Amino acid sequence: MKKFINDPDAVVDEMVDGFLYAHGDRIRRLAEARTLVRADAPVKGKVGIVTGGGSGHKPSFIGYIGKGMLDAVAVGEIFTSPPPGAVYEAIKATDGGKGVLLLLGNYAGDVMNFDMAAELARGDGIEVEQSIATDDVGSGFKDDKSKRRGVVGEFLIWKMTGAMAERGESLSEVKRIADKVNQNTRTMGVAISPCTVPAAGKPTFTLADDEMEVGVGHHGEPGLRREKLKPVDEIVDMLCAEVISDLPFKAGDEVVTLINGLGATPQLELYIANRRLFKNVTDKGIRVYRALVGEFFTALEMAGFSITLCRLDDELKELLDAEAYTPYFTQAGR
Amino acid sequence: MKKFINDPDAVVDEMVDGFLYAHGDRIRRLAEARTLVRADAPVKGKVGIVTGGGSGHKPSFIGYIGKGMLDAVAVGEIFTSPPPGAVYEAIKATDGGKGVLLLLGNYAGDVMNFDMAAELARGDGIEVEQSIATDDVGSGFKDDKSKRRGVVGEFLIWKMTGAMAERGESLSEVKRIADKVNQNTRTMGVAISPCTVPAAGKPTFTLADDEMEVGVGHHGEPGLRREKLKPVDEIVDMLCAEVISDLPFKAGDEVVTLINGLGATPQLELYIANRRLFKNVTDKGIRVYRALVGEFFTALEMAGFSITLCRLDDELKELLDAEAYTPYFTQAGR
Amino acid sequence: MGEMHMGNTGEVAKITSKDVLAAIYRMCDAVEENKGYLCELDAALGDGDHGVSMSKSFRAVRDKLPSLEGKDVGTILRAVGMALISTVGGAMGPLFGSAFLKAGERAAGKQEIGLDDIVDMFIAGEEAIVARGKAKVGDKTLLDTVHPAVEAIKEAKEEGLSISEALRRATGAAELGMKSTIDMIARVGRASRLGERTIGHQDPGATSAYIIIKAASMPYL
Amino acid sequence: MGEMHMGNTGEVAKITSKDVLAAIYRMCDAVEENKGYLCELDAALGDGDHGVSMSKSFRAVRDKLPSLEGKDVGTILRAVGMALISTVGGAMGPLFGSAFLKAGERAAGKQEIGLDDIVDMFIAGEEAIVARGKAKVGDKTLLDTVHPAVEAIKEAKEEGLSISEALRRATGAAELGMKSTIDMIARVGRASRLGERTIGHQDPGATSAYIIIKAASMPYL
Ligand SMILES: Nc1ncnc2c1ncn2[C@@H]1O[C@H](COP(=O)(O)OP(=O)(O)O)[C@@H](O)[C@H]1O
Ligand SMILES: Nc1ncnc2c1ncn2[C@@H]1O[C@H](COP(=O)(O)OP(=O)(O)O)[C@@H](O)[C@H]1O
Ligand SMILES: [Mg+2]
Ligand SMILES: [Mg+2]
Ligand SMILES: [Mg+2]
Ligand SMILES: [Mg+2]
Repeated sequence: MKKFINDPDAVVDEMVDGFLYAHGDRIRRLAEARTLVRADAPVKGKVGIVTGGGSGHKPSFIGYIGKGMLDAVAVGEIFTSPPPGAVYEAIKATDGGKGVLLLLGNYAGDVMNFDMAAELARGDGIEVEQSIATDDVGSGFKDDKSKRRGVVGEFLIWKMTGAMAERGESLSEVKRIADKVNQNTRTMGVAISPCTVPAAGKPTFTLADDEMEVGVGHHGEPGLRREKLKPVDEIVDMLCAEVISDLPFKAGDEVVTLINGLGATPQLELYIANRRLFKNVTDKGIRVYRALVGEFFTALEMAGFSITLCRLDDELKELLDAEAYTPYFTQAGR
Repeated sequence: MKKFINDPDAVVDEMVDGFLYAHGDRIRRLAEARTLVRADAPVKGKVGIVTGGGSGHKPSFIGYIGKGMLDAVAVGEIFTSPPPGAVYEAIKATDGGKGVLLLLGNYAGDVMNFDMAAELARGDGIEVEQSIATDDVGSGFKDDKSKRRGVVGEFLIWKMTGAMAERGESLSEVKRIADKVNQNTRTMGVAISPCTVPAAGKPTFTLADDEMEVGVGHHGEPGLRREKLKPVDEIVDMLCAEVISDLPFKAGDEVVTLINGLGATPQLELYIANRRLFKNVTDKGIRVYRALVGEFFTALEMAGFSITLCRLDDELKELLDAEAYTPYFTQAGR
Repeated sequence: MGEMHMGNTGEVAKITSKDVLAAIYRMCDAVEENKGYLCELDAALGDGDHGVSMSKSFRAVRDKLPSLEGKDVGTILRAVGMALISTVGGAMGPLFGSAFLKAGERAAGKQEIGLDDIVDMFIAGEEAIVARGKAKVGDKTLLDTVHPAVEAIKEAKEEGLSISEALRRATGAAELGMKSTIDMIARVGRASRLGERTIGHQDPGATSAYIIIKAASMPYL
Repeated sequence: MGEMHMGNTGEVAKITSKDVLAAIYRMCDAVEENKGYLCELDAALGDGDHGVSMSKSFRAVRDKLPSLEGKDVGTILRAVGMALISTVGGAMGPLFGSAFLKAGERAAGKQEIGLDDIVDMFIAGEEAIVARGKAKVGDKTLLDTVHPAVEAIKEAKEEGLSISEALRRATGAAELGMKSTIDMIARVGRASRLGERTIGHQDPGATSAYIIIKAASMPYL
């Protein structure tokens, strides 16, 4: 394991310190738990948007705390759901009187810990709702899509849900947007090299020099199958076929496309993939409203990428384009 | 070589296509050469800011095209200076009547190609000046710092020089800022794994499992020495010692610090490094005005990072904080 | 540490709060010893962190133990449960944490427990795991270890056996249960997405449940 | 292609524009063959791309060649120079490009060149390289190949030797010059930052200059 770390068990605490040295003007840490919140939380008259999960996904989750996106993040150990207490403190710190929406990925640990936190907060009389992301086509379950993992689609959920909350809408309206984005979003990824959880010290999987894992999860979970590595155009064609047919996306639809690098894959390669993604989508008569390319939700130093399509209507377009001010996604209106 | 590419010789052209599919609303390609410019170039009454260099450094250079930063970028092959024609077209496309400033790193190829372009443009009667970045302490030359490589310090030069140009200042004033930032900026980096130029097919260097290259260049050029890998705190201490003593930065100085990931190093690790950087700098009585952490100037999939310090005065602080709207650095005033 | 907290051996009729504390120390040691092994199991089925989460969780438990000397069984178990749900999270925090919290409720105020109490506590623990995780027996989770152990200890009580014999049976049943997960298809949790490819791999959560039950029962085996 | 463009062999007094075109084809082939080798040399001293840049540059040159059939020597060499500076850039574009452009100026309009012209062209090429790169002999660059070659061909002319003999001498001097870079410390370019660690490595630019001179002279050697 070749990493720039000190104590493998202290990586998350040390990372949080370093993060606050960089972004402490807009984000603060709660005293009660390892929970980071917008400096100005709670924002009165606004639904609080709380998320959280395991660490190692930078810029997710904490890189998206700020106006127009997230109010608070409960920070777990590497790839490990945060405990209920961290989520509970997040809820209390961000309730501006209109309730709090919990956004999470569909992982047993997150579901249970967020559930416990929601129970605690409801006990305090805070209105709490949840929306669980399930965008990963690579996790299978064609027959019961609610069982799928949530992956980088969560970024789109945060963006649009955060914009909805910023407008001062009600908790149920804000939750409606989170569910709507999730229902219209599909992702699938591939990996060509693994990542290593520092405290475990060993790569999560091994691949031969000419192999790729198709449908990989963003913690290195095995995907749908292993295949020989192919030219990226063929990989993108394959991912597009699975993603497009799943919703299905149809001619006349308008979408935001997203290519997410999983960590070690150079942006150069992501843009080469974007070139082919654009062709695939437009060839099907689907209109690309916006194309996002970059690292939005990584898996430590895994080499790989995913493609995401999210179907938009006028309501979602407006929310996607709304202002946002966070360390890793700033958009001053368009 | 495990990469998401098609033809190794076509990577840059395909990347540019994919980039324009994502950012074509604000950036366009010239017909005459592989040169990307702000959609609204030339901006009347503003000095044109032109840079360029080899590809493989994403988000540099093209990710910083936009209001408040760069007007045009001449796009070279991977790690290879662009030809004079691409720079010459960039100059012609961005001259808004106040002349054009060429910003480049101190590499023989870039210096010669930009020189040739400047000669051509001056022949057309366009006022052209140059400023050459030399921030890399890791390239040695304690006795003649003008011979050093330019590395991620270029990002800071683009930011502040771009802001100065946006104000409508004269070419000589804008050049003064570029030179001033360069004179006050020092960088040094380490790498623990190499990168592979697609057309070459082989890693640029090899390191043992417990080794790091100290002072590495951002094309994988050998640095000052090889050492055993150490805990990141010790690495940061070492880099800080070299960088701080070089200018030297002194108690009472105010600086912007920058930690730049070279490609495959997770942001988690960069923030752990930032924690220690902050301590080193403040222990010396130097004030951290802002701390930037992320990938600003990469070397394909190299694993490694660098630290940069840039001494600020009131003039530079204002320029650093000025608005910028580019694909990879957006700042809506602070 | 090991020696000091070994507790009683041989046939016993009562277990003291001191014995319980000793049992928790043994759990902490056993989890730490198996950290790497649990990660390996999880790498095949999930994200490879199970040993790390368990180890961090039980280190947090261990840190609490000195302050629990002399406390009653209920207090000790609830403190363990709180440490589990407060520190790390993961899937194990809520599952093991809820189990200890609920078991602790059944032993509230008791300085000594008999087999009746122990059976009650096992039942409460299993109920908590089901309530929290909504898994069923056969889903390839820690429930496949816990459920047969609870059934075995209930039977032992009905047959009027000693605590030692009852724990022996529970541990044996837990081991069989753990091994039974090898042939199962995961139906819940991260591994469920692998479907049939989970066959042939022992479930990490089922394994750590066995490690914990065995460590607790050790002196009585 | 190779066979077709071999040009004359043996002692010759004149070189036609057709011969020059053939020489350029040979250069393109030689650069392509040595692509990997040149990258390896550059990996030790620089950024490992020298072979790639040279190969891309000379592929661009090759693409221009069919349109140059029948053109005069000056036009051919200027077109080669333009292709070199227009396509890839790098350090080689301006250096080799300027050399061909300047050499081409000296042969403007000529369908045939003699040794006088060739010497003139060599001198112009070297001057262009110095003017562009500002390196000195001994700095461990392609100049350490080019300069001794130019000196040798000048001498050969003064001694009244044939074109073949002059090119033979120039190629021999170029080879020695290339090899002399092994013991040098790089003073300019990317490699200069390595200081003494550049000793023991042959300069990639000096190597490609030799490859080009040798390929041009091949039929006369
Ligand atoms: N809903 C559930 N009910 C019971 N046990 C579960 C459930 N979900 C997961 N598990 C258990 O969790 C174990 C994985 O734990 P761990 O690796 O620590 O968490 P994660 O999957 O979040 O990384 C599985 O082996 C399984 O036994
Ligand atoms: N100023 C210069 N003058 C002459 N030759 C130079 C100069 N700078 C570099 N070179 C030559 O360039 C070669 C490296 O070329 P190349 O690898 O293609 O460019 P880069 O260094 O930009 O990657 C060196 O081996 C050296 O011979
Ligand atoms: Mg996990
Ligand atoms: Mg180069
Ligand atoms: Mg796990
Ligand atoms: Mg080179």
